[in-house]
Parts: sequence; C-alpha cells; structure tokens
Amino acid sequence: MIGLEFLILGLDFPQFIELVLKVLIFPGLAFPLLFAIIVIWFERKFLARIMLRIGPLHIGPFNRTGLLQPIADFIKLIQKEIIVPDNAHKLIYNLAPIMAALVASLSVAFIPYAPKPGGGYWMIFYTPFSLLVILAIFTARPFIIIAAGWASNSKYCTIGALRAALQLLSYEVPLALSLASIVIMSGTFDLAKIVEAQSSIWFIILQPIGFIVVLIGMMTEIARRPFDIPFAEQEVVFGWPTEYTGTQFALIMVSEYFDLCAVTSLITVFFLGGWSGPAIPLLNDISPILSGIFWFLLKMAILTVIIIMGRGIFPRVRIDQLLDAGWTIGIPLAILQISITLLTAQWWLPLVRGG
Amino acid sequence: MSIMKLSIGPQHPISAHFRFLLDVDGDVVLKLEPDVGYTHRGIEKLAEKRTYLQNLPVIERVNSYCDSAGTMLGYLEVIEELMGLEVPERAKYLRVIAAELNRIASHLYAASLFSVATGLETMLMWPINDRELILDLLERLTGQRITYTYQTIGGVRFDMPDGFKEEALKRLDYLEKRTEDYYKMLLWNHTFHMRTKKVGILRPSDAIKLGVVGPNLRASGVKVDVRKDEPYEVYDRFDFSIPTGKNGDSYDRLEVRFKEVGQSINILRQALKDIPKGPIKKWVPPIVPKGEAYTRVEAARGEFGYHLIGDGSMKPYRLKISPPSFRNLIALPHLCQNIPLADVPIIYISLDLIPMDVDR
Amino acid sequence: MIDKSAEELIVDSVKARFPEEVIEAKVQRKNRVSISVRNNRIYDVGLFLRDELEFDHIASVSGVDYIDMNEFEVIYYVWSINKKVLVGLRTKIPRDNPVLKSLVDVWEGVLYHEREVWEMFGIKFEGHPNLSLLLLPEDWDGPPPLRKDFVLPETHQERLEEKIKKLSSG
Amino acid sequence: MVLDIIRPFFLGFYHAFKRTFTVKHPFVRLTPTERYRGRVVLNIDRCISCRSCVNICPNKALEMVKFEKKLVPQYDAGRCCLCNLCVEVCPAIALSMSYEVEFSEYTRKGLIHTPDRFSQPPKSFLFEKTVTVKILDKKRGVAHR
Repeated sequence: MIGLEFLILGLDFPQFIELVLKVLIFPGLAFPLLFAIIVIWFERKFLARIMLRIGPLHIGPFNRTGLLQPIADFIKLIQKEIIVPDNAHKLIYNLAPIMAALVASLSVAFIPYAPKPGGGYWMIFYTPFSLLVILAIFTARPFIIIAAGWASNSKYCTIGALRAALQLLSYEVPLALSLASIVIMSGTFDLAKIVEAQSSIWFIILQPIGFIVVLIGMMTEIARRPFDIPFAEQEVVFGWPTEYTGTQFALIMVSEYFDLCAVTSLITVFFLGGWSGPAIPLLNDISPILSGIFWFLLKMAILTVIIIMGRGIFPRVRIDQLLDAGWTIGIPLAILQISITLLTAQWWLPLVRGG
Repeated sequence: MSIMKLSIGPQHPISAHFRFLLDVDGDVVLKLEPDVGYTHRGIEKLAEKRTYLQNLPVIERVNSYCDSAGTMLGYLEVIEELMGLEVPERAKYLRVIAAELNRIASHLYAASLFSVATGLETMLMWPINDRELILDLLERLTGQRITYTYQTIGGVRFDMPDGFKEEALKRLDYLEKRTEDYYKMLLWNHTFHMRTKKVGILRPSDAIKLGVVGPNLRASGVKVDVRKDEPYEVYDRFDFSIPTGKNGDSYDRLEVRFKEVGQSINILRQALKDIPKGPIKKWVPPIVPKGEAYTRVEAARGEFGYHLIGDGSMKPYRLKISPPSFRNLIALPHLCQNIPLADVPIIYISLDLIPMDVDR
Repeated sequence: MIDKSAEELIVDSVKARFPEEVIEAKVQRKNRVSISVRNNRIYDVGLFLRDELEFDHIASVSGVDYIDMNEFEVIYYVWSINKKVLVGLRTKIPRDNPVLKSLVDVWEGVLYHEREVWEMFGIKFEGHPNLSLLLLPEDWDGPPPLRKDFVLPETHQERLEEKIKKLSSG
Repeated sequence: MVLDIIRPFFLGFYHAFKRTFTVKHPFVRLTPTERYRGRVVLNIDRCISCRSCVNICPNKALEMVKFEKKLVPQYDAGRCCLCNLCVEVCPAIALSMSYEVEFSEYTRKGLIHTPDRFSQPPKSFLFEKTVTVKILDKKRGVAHR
C-alpha cells in the first residue's frame, strides 16, 4: 500500500527518483534482465570450461570472450518469425510466454535487497506478508506451463507440460514445509524481518537440513539440471516450449533466468542472511545501501554458480525417481527440520530474537 | 485407457537416423516399433557391381564413422580365406593395431553418446576429446581420420611411420590414467547409477535367443568373443581377457565397454612390442576363385559376419554382410516394454546401435 | 576307433536323424559345417539343431539368387556358443514360387533377418508375424532389389535422372 | 554415496581451470600429417593417359577428357572418397594426394575440377598457424599446441 499511496498522493523529488531507480533499475526491470544476460553468458562459458571447450568466442569487447553473445542471440530471436502451430489455441498460446515472464519477474518485487539508513528497505513493494505472496506467485507457474503445453497441440509439449506440472506441484509441499520452519524461527512472514533475524547467526547454520531441502526444491521448481525433466531434450525435445519460436521463445528463456534470479535471491534471504555482512568501506561511503546490495549480490552469485554447476556434473534424474524422492525424502526431512526447530527452541531463541 | 502414438525420430535429439514408433500410456511405453532404413545405401548390391579392390572404400562405409578398420578386417578375412592367402606377419600386426585403436575410439564415442542420453554433456566432451588422440594416431598411420582404407587385400597399404610406436605407447598410458576421471565423473556418479542400474535388463537366455552380439551380449554375462573363439589374424598370440557384466543392465553395457578399452590397450601394448620386421604387402591376383566362405570378426560393436560367394571373376557374386547393430536391433523392442518413457533413450544408446550399420 | 571332431559328430548326427531330408552335410573347415536340406523340412532340421545340438545363437540369414539354375538359396548361419561351431543350414527353393516356412519359432533372432531377405529377394516366409518393408523406403514399389535381374523401375529411374539434372544444372 | 555426489563437484571445478581442447578453426588449423589424404593433384606432364586411375576409381570420380592434345583425367571432387586407390595404381606417379580438404562450392558443377584446375597445387591456408594434438603432462592434460 505504501508504494502506491504516494503515487496517487503526489511525490516529492527524491522519492520519485528513488521509485524510478527501484522500478526501472534495481531490483526492477533492468536488474533481472542484466542478471539473465550475465548468467547466460557465464553459464555457457563456465560449462564450456568444465567440458574443456572455449564457449562463446567472437562477439563483444575483449578479445575472444564472447561477452555480448547473449545479446546477439536475443537480437537474432527477435528477428525471427513467430510461428503458431495449426490447431493451437491461439490466445492461450500467445499469452503463455508473456505470463511466464511476468510471473517470473513479479516475485523480485517483494524481495528486500538492502536496508535504508532511515528505516525501511530497498525493495519495490513492501508488505509484511511477502513470504505468503511469493508462495502464492509460485503456485501460478504450473498452470501457465500446462496452458502453454496444452495450447501448443503437440505431443512433446503435452508430455513436457504434464511432467512440469507433476514436478512443480509435488515439490511445493516440502518447500512450503521447510519455509514453515523459517517462519517458526523468525516469527514473521516478512522477508525483511527474516533477514534481520539472521543478524547474529545465519539460518544455514541453524537449519542445514532445511537449506538442502529448499535448495533442491527451488532447483526443481525452476527445472535446473539435474531436475530439468520437463525440458529433457533426449525424451521430449524441449518439453512444453518446443513449439515456440522467435520472441516468444526468447521470453520463455529469459523467464527461466528471471526465475533463477528470484530463487537465488530468496535462498539468500532465507538462509544466507540477506544483505548482512561487514561494511565495505568504499561503498559504504557512497551509501550504506550499496554495501548491503554488494553482499546480497555476492551471495546470489555463489548460489548461482552452485546451481549452474549441477548442469555440468549430474545426469538428469527420472520423473518417478524425483517424485519418489520428494515424498520419501523431501517431506520427511522438512518435517524433521520443523521438529528439530521446535525441540531446540531454547538454544536458538536468544540467538535469533535477541533473547 | 488412452494410448498415445508417439513418433521419435528421424529428426529428434537422440534418435539419429532412426524412427521409433512408441505406444505411450501416460509416461509408460507399452510397445516400441523401430523403423529403420533411413541410411540404406544398398551396399550389398553395390558390392556386386564393383571389383574386390574397388569394394574396399565401399565396405568400410558400412560402419564408417566409428569402426571402419574392424569392419574392413572381416571383408579381407573372407576374401583371403577364399583365396587361401597368407598375409605377411607384419601386415597382420598392423591390421590388428589399426582395428584395436579403432575399437578404443569407437568405445569412447559410445560412452560419450551414453552420457548424452542421460543428460550429462560434460562426459560427451571428455571422451570425444581423448578420442582425438586416437584419431590423430590413426591419421598418422593411415592418412585419414575415420575412413582409412588402410588394410587391403594381401596386407596393409602403409607401414608404421617413424616414432609411431613411442607416441602410441605414451598416449595409451595417458588414456589408461584418464579413465579414472571417467569413472569418477560418470560411472561412480550416484545420479548416473539411479538412471542406468536395473534399466533395460537383458537376461543371458534372452540375449542368446535373440542373437545379440558383442559387448551387449558380454554385459549379460555370456562370454563370447570371436577373438578368443576363432582367433583371426594374430589374436591368438596376445594375452587378454574378456570382460563380462553381471546383471545385463544399461550400466553393465557401458562398464563392459570401458573394460574393453583397457583390454584393447593391453593388446596394443603387446602388439607394438612384438611386431616383427618384414614386408607389409603381398601381390595378389585380382580374381577370387569360385567358392563360398563365411567369416566372423569381432568389431567394436560386436560380431561382423561376411558371407562371400565368388564365381571366379573379379567381382563378388554375392556378399552378405551381417553387421552387429542389425543383430542388436532386435533387443530394442524386446527391452522397451512397459518402461518409463525416460528410459527409452538410455536403452537405445546403451545398445550402441549405429544406423548406418543397421541399414547398410 | 578314431576320435572324431565336433564338426564331424554334428554331421553324423544330422545325417542319422534325417537320412532322407538332408541332401548334403559336410565339414567345410574347422568350425564350419554346411548342411543342405530339402526346403519342406527345414523347420524340423532347425528344431533338431536347436534342441539336440545346441545351435542357439543366430548369426545371419543370407539369400542367394542363382539365376542360371532358376532357384534361390536361403542360408541360416547359426553359431553354437558351447561347441564353437557355425552351421550353415541351407535350402534351395524354386525361383517361380519362392515360399519357405519361417524359422521364427525356432530362433527368435531371425525376425529381422527374414524380413530383410523377404524385401531384398521376395522370398516369402510362411508364419512370419510381420513381413513388411524394413530397410527399403515405405513407398517402394519396384521388384526386390538384390535379385540378379533387377533393374531400377522406370519411375525411380526418371525421378533419379530429374534429380541429377536439377543438381548438375544448378 | 555422499562422496559420489560431492566428488564430481571438485572434478568439475578442477577441469574448469584446465587447458581447453578446442582449436579455433579458421584462425588455427590442425597440422596435416605426412600421409594426410586430401584432394588429388595431377601432374599433367607426367600423365601417360593410361586410364588406370579411371578404371580403378570406385566412385567414377575420374573421367578422361581432352586437354592440350592429350587425354588426361578430370576430377569430380563431389564423388571422390579420398581412398588413394588411383594414386597407388598410377604407373607414372602423376597423381598425388594433397592436404587440401575444403572442396565446398556453390554449384555441383563447381566441384568438377577440369585438368587445368586439377593440376594446380593446393591452396595455402588463409591463416598460417597450425597445431597438433599433444599430451602436455598429467596435470594439464591434452591440448593442441
């Protein structure tokens, strides 16, 4: 409510600048896009190095780094003709990629990236129930995927969409359960307050089991290898987006990296203490916000490397094995984490809530 | 009950030049019907129209991009049996060296394809890179990288170049050490175990009944190898063992191939050590006498059978090629019954079928 | 008494069991036995080879077109894993009426081999579950291509020439 | 089991800092080996018009044509399988294999090398740098140098 209120009420100049910065640059529109571009480049280059290849080579500044390769790919995709298959449900087919990108980028709006010196947080929209909102946004994704897969009227798309739906729906349970233990520990649904609860000790140390469950659950949610079963190209060509071309395909690709951005931000918030870290002298002089953002981005980068690494070293698991693991390992572990959290309350309470 | 007909191939990331017609119920494959013939070149008919010598480059293209040296060996064997020809000693050793180097290259290729089927692209690149060492060696020896036309009727065409022996031994040592990395990355990878163990189990009795050959048969625990059963060229002089699997699943089929690479390295070391000096080629008349012969050789993918009928002219009257992939193909529909869809690529690649080999 | 080799024992036992049907049975060389039988009893001989003599591993099914004698020859090559002997079970059938009993029931592995012989030589295997084109294109309407009197049908020839013309002019 | 999951992580990281294997192809090339079999090159002066090469060619890539009052072979690069049989059979050593492998042309006609073109020496590389595959040492693995 706070953000929109002063849109209606009229703004003074610094507030207006701040809003523009937030919405357009960080963490709004430009940041996920930039994140996507950098991560796509890094993923290609890094995986190539693991495979003893060079990776993208020619495009961009600095000799043979291929820095601008993702942008070149993006331009190429935009130029391409949009092909809608025969018998496809035109409206849903065309709507789905936009929805996917939108939903993926929405969750970024509720993540606090740094505290502001005078109180409040550097985020687009503050609400005390941001964790619930993000969980709600996550539930929308399977339906968009099913819609896209069904509307394409292709067998591969249908199988891919059904796999994606199964996987996403079944991993929401352990994910939500693990987040429950975080809520128990921090006593709030507010992401910013969760970060603040970790000022003395990070939750990754207090809840290692929860961290693993959430990491795997989040990787499953955004379908990264070894859990990229919906996109398994050896079986279903490219899964539910098989039929998409051109700009729509670019949107879906970008939405995947928006998801990655959101997921790494969330795990940073939940377990790695968000912006907390020693103040960087140079950045701190300009603004304490920058120092917070620096630590946040650093933690995100480490998580991103770990998640990307999965693609280089693990074969893909099978859908039934994944679902089995979700029910037999994921949910019990999450419940175990909740019980441990409850039983050890007397030890962690002084650490987290300051006694 | 809703059964969906799914067609995989001939343009699909995993299918190569095959087409599989699947009956899919949900995520379960009920039946698989292979549709082959996309690379049919009629090599058996072509062979009837060409002289024995002209057939050399044609025959090796039965299995060109993996194992042309092993393929060619069988053709030469059958001609030489019909002619009653004894090849010079040094030529025999050189033939074996080319064939075994090719076997290593082929198995490395198979391993890399296998890891792609499971979705691990890193292990696509590593064996392919190391295969380059072998291809480079073969290029030094024969002048080509995949289609060598190296062995010829009555011997081989080129002698070993200078320094080949030392270089080859050095590279084999490297390859042996490198295999450890493959084990760490792929064969001991827990996720890989999940995907391949107990997938596509081919029981020994079924394997024999269906006529499966080569590493696939050995992975089921049947100890059959033409190199031991009917030693051709100089294989009876080498000391090597036949690796066999226990369960006959996809994992065993890959592991047997890895172990065979080790045995090939073993054979190559002995061959390079024992190779005698002497001529490498014998002059042979272009005419093959009247008669009939059937020879078998153990190529990388299994047993190649060549049935040749000569009519006393320069061209064969009939040349029947019985390639290993064609004989292994029948195991694919046999194994793909009531399995998850995700296992189809793994079973298919684990059988190491090559479309060219099936179609001829 | 002289010790007989495994190959000779096989020849003797086949001759003793089928005195009428076996036209010729001989040892070609070490590990090779050739048995030629009359075409109407090939199934029984096949069963005998499989059950009594342990010939279990099918190697190849080869068709030969002897156009001068106006007959086809079909050869089943079967390997025995225990005895390490390859038997060539051969039979001749007239060229005008090429029909043979399928051995799918005996050796399951001949399924695709027989299909190949069928499409390449036009030899019909009675009792084969699925005699359809395997390697040839689905729309193939010409004669079986591996016969000695095969000429490329005109439609195919024209198509081919057109293609070559198009390619060479372009 | 935990070791099997963690081990690939370290192995992957370790390989990320190894030497890459790729050859940056148009700028750098593999050195053709001594015996490398590329395009066939004709020495017109030595040719004795014996037709041996035309007879032995499995793919009918060679064809006799008249060139400067002499019958010499003409070469169809699109049909050649680089099998070396013609070079081996030539009694006058007029044919030889070169290291040239880039035959691509825009038309099928362009692939046919008339005796004039057939007898020209192979094109030199645009970029001169060539490398061969080498085993550096155990740690750094294999690379092109």
